[in-house]
Amino acid sequence: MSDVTAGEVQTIVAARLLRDARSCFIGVGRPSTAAILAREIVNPDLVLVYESGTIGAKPQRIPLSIGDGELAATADLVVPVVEMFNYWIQPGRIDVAFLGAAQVDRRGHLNSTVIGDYAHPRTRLPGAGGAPEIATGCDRTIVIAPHSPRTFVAQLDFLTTRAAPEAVITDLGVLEPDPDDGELVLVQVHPGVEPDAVQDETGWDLRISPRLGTTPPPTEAELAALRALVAR
Amino acid sequence: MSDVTAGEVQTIVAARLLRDARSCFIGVGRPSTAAILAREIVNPDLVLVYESGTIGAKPQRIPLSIGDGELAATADLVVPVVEMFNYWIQPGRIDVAFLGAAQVDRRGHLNSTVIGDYAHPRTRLPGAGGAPEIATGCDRTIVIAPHSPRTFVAQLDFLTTRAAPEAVITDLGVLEPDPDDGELVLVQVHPGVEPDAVQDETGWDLRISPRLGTTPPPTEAELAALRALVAR
Amino acid sequence: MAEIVGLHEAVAELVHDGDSVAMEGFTHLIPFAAGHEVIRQGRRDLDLIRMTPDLLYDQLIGMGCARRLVFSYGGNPGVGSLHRFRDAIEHGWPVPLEIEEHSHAGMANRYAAGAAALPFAILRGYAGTDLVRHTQVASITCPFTGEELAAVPALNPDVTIVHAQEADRSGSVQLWGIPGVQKEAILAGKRSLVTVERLVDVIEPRPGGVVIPGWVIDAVAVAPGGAAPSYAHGLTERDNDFYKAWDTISRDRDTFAAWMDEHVLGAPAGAGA
Amino acid sequence: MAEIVGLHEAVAELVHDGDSVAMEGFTHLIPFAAGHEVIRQGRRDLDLIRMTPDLLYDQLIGMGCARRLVFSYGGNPGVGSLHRFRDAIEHGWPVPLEIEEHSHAGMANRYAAGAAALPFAILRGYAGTDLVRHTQVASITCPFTGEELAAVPALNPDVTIVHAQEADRSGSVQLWGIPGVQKEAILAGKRSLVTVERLVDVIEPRPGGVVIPGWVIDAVAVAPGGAAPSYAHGLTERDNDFYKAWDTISRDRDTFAAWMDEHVLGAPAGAGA
Repeated sequence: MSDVTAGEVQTIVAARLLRDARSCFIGVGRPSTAAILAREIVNPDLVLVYESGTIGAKPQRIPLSIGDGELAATADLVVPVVEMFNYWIQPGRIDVAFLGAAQVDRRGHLNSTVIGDYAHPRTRLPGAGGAPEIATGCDRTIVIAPHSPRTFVAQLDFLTTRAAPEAVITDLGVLEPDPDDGELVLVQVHPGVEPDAVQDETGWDLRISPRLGTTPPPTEAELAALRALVAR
Repeated sequence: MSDVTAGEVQTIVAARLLRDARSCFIGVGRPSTAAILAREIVNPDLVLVYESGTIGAKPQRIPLSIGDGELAATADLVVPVVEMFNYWIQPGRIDVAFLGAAQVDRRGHLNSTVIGDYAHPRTRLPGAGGAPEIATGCDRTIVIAPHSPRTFVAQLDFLTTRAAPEAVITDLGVLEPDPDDGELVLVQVHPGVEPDAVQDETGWDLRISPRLGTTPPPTEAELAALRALVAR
Repeated sequence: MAEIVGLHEAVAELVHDGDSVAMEGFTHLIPFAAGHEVIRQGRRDLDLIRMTPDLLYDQLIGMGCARRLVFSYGGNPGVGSLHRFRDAIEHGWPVPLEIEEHSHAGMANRYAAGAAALPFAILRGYAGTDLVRHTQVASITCPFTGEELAAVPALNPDVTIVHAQEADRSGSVQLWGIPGVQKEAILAGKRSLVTVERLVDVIEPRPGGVVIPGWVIDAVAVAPGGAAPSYAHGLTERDNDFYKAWDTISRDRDTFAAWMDEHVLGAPAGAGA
Repeated sequence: MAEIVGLHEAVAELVHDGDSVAMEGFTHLIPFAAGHEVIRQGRRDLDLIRMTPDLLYDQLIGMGCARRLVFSYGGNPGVGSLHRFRDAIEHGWPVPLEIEEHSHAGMANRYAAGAAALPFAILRGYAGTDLVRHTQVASITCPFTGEELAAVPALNPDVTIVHAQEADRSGSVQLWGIPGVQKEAILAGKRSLVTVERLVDVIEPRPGGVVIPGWVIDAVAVAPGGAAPSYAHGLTERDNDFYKAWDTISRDRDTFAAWMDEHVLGAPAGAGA
């Protein structure tokens, strides 16, 4: 397993979390890969929902954009954007939201708007998209982000999405909120990762669970499925 | 022409008013007949809109209900009820509304809710349906009602629809609002009808226009088209 | 995923005495078979919700199933009065009937708000009419323009029942033709039952087709002809003669009761009328 | 009835300096040909509106057509940044760009309110985010439950431009595939232009087809391939390679300008890119 990348572990861990989900709302990139993989390895009936309006899409390949034709062609239904947000997301009909972000703080709140000052930004990011309402509409939010001090920051430059994630999955481990005060706690490290290394990549004094575990390594089957999917 | 009925004249007069309309919103009964007739005699491009959601229906026969299958099968588009009221009626996209009612007052306001007291009605009528918003949404409202003191009343038992009709077409003549104060004025009597007879059938002291005219009698072509339509 | 069950079982499980029940279908796809099963099972004190009560609710009201009616147009379309509806409101027969009435625009937006999990909807309407004094409507001010608009409260029935042309084995359904407010009513309902003309292996999307996934529906029951005397676009025809005949059948209490005895109480679940 | 006109003429007539202009298409049917014609005609000071600015608005912004941008997600989907959008916001190049940003839910509901001729829409959103301090949103109280909700103002662009698969000779159009907010944007617009892949004698309704009648559209122009590098479902394919290549083309001001010179400014109306 020495040839497994951190990104592969991250994607497989995210996919595993969808074992019992009925439906999952996804953007592009790693979250999309994880959700498509989940249909192959743990939950063939998982309903994939993209904010382009495709509900129940069954992509065989990883789409470049959330509006790729294959998503519409394979969906159970395709709805206008207004309907997607008003009738499907806002009432909580989608179980799980997979979200990414440029910055995550210790509460799991997200910034995807701007780095630096709003009026004079150092880096202008794409903005909110569907994330704020997806995070509040879905029962379970899972954040997927690369672990670095630039991403895991003590203070967001902008609070775009008031997420309360049940888990934050990084390329180093898994963080979950403390049941008492909601602050993210490192509960799991991926194989070969030391807790100190996670602290080094986190922009605040990271709490580490006394019951810190290690991520079960990807199985041959999981890895084969992921690599076949990426290669398609 | 002695065999022309008052109802036939009423329907033909209503149809003629649609000569320059782009679209007309209609319920069942005489308004529906008049609008379908209008497409045959004065305005072949008239877009018929039924509150069941059918826009651009092209019925060959008079439908019994606004939801008859022929309306959906021949429509340019068929929309949900929510969309019909929110995106089509409320913004004023439909030019003309044809409305009926159980009671009409001197302002042209309508009652289709109840005769007698609301809590202990003498006669419970069907209720508002789409009329209130149709009347305020469409640019032009035309009321079609049988002329009798039971219908043309000094005081509505219930104000269901705050219509401001440009014309009220009855089986005796045509009423239009006074440009100064909006009170309905008899501007036209159908062939063979005396103004006094119209007053007798009106529950208030009816204003009669100094320029009272007589309805041009139905032409052979109009009558033939109407009778063929009714017979289909 | 919706369970595919028998109509008797579905109604027994989903519709309880005292429930608020919406049976929708705007002149089309009216769920008569399901409504008749509610009558046969003797449900009482229902809070019946429907834009256009039509013959089905005339029957439910005449059989004493309803305590209250929420509606916007209570007529026999193209024919005239609903006599059982009138008798209940005018004379309290067979039991008194409370009413709450709206315009179509108000009712449709109430369902839309319910489907969107919003507590209310806004529209231009009601102002200056006597409805304002007799129903649930409030005034609300636009925070940007200062304009006054009407606000109506969301509808979230305990159970929504609709009829559709077809379902697949996962309980997803497709309906086409006049779509009415069925999608909103299903999504607004806390529970839902869809009766269908037929089961299909795969739902092939149609022009004008509305697909509702099985995972937002509780139960699907097969009831061929279950919309009669209304119709299922493309599969069955509206029985206009019966709509006209109902005027006579329903005008008299005894004639009505005899008809219901013979055609509904004596009929098996799912047989239609 | 919509007029069937040439793209050059349609843009010249409908889009004026200083207008608010919405070009919609949610990852699909993006009206590139029309947007390029706007660039060729040298429009300035536009108030550009679009949920997902994408490459088309990156080009309009980079060519200095916009004074202001109203949006909810300004990225190159699946690829990364929109460099011209960033350069305008971060460095005011080639001209300063005011922004007003929302969430997708807010933008979609703003169009829906505009289409419904309501001054605002309500939703659950914005609360507790920094967006509240930087955009047009207000709090509104439900008159029935007391719950606090977000209110966003209606969008009614001076002109809306979308691309669709087909039109008939009366200017009615049909689009299918991902429907986005095109219908709402057209109905919310004070004027509207639809470019289409093809003219047909009769529009045959399709599964998932959205038909918009010609009498709510001002002009229809035939522009085959006019959605490229996005796509028209069933007729053309999305050019994913170009979306990736745009990252390099657009990163540098001079490379961008040279590309626009060659592929847009030098191209005839309706040729696409």
